[in-house]
Amino acid sequence: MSIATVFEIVLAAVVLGLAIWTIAVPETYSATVGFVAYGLLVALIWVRLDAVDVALTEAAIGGGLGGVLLLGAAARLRNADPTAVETPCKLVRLCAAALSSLIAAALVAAILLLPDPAPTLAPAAVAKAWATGLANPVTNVLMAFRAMDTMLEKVVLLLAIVGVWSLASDPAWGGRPGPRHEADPHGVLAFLARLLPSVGIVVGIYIFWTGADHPGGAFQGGAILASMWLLVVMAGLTDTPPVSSRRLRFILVAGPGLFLVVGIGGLCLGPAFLAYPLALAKPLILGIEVAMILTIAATLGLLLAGAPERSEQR
Amino acid sequence: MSSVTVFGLCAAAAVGLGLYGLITNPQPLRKIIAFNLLGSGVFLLFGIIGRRGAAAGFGNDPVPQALVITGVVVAFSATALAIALLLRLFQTAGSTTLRSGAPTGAGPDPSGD
Amino acid sequence: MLLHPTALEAATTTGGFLLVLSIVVPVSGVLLAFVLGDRYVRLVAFAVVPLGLAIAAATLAILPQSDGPLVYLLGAWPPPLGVALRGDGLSAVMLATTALVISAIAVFATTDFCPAAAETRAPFAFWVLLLAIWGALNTIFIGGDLFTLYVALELLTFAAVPLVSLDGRAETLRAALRYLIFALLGSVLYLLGTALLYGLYGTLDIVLLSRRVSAEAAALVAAALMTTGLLAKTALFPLHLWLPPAHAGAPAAASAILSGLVVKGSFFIIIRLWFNVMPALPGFAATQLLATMGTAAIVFGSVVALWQERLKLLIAYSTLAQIGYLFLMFPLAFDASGRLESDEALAGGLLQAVSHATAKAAMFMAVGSIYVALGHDRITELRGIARARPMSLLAFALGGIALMGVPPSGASLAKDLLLQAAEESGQWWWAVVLQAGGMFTAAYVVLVLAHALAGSDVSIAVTGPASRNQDLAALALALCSLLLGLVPWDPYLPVPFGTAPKVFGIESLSKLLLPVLGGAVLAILLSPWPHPLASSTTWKALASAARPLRRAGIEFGRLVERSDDVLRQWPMAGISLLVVALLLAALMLAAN
Amino acid sequence: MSLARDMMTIVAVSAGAFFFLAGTVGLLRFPNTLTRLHALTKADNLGLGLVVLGLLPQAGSLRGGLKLISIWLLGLLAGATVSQLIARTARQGGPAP
Repeated sequence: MSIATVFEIVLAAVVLGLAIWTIAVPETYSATVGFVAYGLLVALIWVRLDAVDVALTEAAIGGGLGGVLLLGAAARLRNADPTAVETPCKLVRLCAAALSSLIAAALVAAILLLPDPAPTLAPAAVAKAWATGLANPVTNVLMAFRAMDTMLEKVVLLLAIVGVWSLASDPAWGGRPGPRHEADPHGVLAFLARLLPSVGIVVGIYIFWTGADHPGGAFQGGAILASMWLLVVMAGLTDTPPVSSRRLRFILVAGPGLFLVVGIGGLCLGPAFLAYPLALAKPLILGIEVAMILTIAATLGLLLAGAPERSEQR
Repeated sequence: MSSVTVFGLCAAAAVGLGLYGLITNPQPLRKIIAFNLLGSGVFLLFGIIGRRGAAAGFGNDPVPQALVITGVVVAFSATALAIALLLRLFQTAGSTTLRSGAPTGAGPDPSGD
Repeated sequence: MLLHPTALEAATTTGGFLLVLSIVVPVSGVLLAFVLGDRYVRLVAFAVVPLGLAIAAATLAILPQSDGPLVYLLGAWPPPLGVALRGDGLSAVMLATTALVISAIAVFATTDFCPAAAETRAPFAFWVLLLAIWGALNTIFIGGDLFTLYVALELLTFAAVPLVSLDGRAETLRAALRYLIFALLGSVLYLLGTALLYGLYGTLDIVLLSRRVSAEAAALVAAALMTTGLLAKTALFPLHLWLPPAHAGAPAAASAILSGLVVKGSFFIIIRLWFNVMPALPGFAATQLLATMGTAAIVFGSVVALWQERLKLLIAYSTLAQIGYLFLMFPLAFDASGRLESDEALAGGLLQAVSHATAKAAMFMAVGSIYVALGHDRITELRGIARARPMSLLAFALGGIALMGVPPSGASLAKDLLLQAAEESGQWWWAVVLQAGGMFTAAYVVLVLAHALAGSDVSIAVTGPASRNQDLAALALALCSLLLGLVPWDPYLPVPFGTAPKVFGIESLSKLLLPVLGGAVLAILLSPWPHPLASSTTWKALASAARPLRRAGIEFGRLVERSDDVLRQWPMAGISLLVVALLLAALMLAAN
Repeated sequence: MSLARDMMTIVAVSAGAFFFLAGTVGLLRFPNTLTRLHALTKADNLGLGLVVLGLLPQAGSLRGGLKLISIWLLGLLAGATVSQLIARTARQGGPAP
């Protein structure tokens, strides 16, 4: 057994331990903390699986922002009624455990029965990379070969925003999401919130830019930008924009909107919907990605901020 | 044991644990966490399948990777929507129970309607 | 005109751009409405409605001239690397139905969700979400790739959930959260199966997969997981815990969308999966299981519907029963070669879905108007509504009659096709269920009508005048459902020649009377509420004779309602979900 | 020469590991949020610094060394910010101390 295998087994064991802790621990807050740790370690698994793009996404969105979201909710729900009375009886839990293990066992069997050699689209993706001029195959799949999925997924993000906003109370509609954060403008937090974003924004843009040829891209970069923005909001240096702001609305649809415009351009002038002309492929894709990173950063930030709570007018 | 097998077992276990948690935990927030665990198990399965399809100089098939990136973003938005609903429910009803016949109106109704 | 694995489609066909437009137009509408906000949201929606109708009509017109399904390769990348859109007869019919129902709902909702000068919450969310649902459904109907279908399915869920809680009351928030979490569980299971299929065959394209699949254990596990996930999203009994509160709690226009259209999205993917991707895999036993669950859904949904105090809940439970009815097509499609191939069953099932989409949307709209007029929707206090809101009640009645399977409704043609398939495949027991299903439907429709039409001396107080466009929208949809049987389906669906229903004659009279009489008997026996005729003397004489029967019926009803309560508890529903997944996998493994 | 480099790596990384251990023990044993935070950040910043210091001789190039140092600096900044946020939440009656 090589050192690498031992490391992998230990990693898998720790991840599993955290997963069990997350499900079994009685306090919700501990479960949340356990899940955040789990998410960060899963990113390591993705590195071991040679999927650095996914590792970055998982760390930034799955572990990072997802963790912030869950921790925030857990803190706000601390006073929720103890629902211990509703815990299902032992027989039900035993049944659920047995059936879940059966499903997991069926899954293990299915994984072990997967064919060898495995089918793959990697050679096809490489063979057609000339059409976009980008060297990162994952970006190629996201932005060219399966561009439709990526565009629809942007619409999913937009709908999540609509859904979250629709939960506002009627008087608060059009107002600013989340509570107003106050902090000492000369305190340490305010200082850090001025210092860190300057670095964070550079890192975010770098990760986005390098995504053309190396692991990285608009999602990962956008998540970093979103967290920087949230930091500035939490330090009280700025406030969340009112949801009725036309400029904000425009930023939120910029990504899918430009995607659609380029797609329709391909439908009318080029060979097909979402087809890029050869000479313009790289600039077009980068242009869409620039719009997308803005949209993603704003969307992720606003999803964390929640429903509008403070009315502008009243 | 190859890394595919080790992490394959891990993925299947995460799916099983997620299902169990989703079914038996009464608090909605715990259900949401269990859903995330379940989702991460499914994404890991994609990762293993991509790893098995390593070819053409790449250690992982790019197509499943792209699918997972899309999936992670969708799962995040789902979590955000679910948590917003949950917080609003707590604010409106003063409790977070999902039982159908639960009494409501314990808390003040801030919606103003 | 249906997707067949032999049909090669390496290139975009003429007219394929219509498929792209049917996704792009509603999605552009979502983006535009979101940016413009204010009073423009409704304007954008009303600009998209005629465009969408025109695209659906053009698709219907162009498909018969094409010698196969319409195909569009997105980005000109052929599968497996790229994603294809494909429109066959099933897609075209569903696209048209969706366009029709959405347009009617848009007309119905103009007054309820009228945007004010300053932007207000509910209208903004409603119109954006309405367009989003349209885009998501169109993507589901023409998507050629299982992962694209996953994204579309999530799009649909994300658009549907906020509609449930639009009024912000605690019960609807709770219903929305239950719906969201259970639907997410369903989509994760679907995604799990998708991952396995990619690992097995290296593609997620429906046509490529159908050529590559074989009866391997891993593929069967994948099929079982995906089917179960989709069943949870379709709310087939016993996975229906989220449906009644969500569909009954939403505003009327939203309920019409949810009940009429949204559940059809995941149902359509099940059809794609079983009929197009893996027709040879499921085997006889798995199809029997699906139809058994469907039968249970009919019995539970109908009996619990008869026990409801509130009209909206009654209709929500009726949706549950009708969803069960849809699943009767699976065993009937199973032919001698061991594949899901019978054309009659496929056409019948899809027609039933179309009829239910139109009729149920009409019924929810009608009930919405009645609710507004009375300020409540308690069934036992409907007396007199026929005079106060005749048009709404007429729409409700026509929708109900269409659902019962009275000629020339779509449901009647669907029933004929399914009965024919049952006869051909020798599965007489499903023929019995089909007939009984019609009677159960008639039972709750008759019950409501009996209360609404009962003579009353005092006129009831209603608020406000009837809204003409609301009544017209509901009536139009109900009439549409009632006349669906007269539509020439053969360019799109494999309807055998000569099954067009005869509107007049002894046969059609019996088709009208049989379910109505059977339904009336069922309603009297099973409904626990005092009957509107209970005061008349003839009724008393009859009642004393039938008393023991009625007592038994009520005991049975109580038992069904109690078990429904138990099954709708979260842990029970979760366990049912796992059991269904494991059973499906085991039955498929045993069959291969 | 290489022996001296290796020795330095071993000593510094071990010392770093000790600080990580101390920080973790503090996290588990200290009574409330603020003291836990204190143990964690102090020990982790030092531990990470020592580990980076120990790895510096092993970095093949100047570029690699600079990357390592920037990891430490970023870690310091991020750690300081997050602990500020947590401390503020704790003071305002956030998660039970």
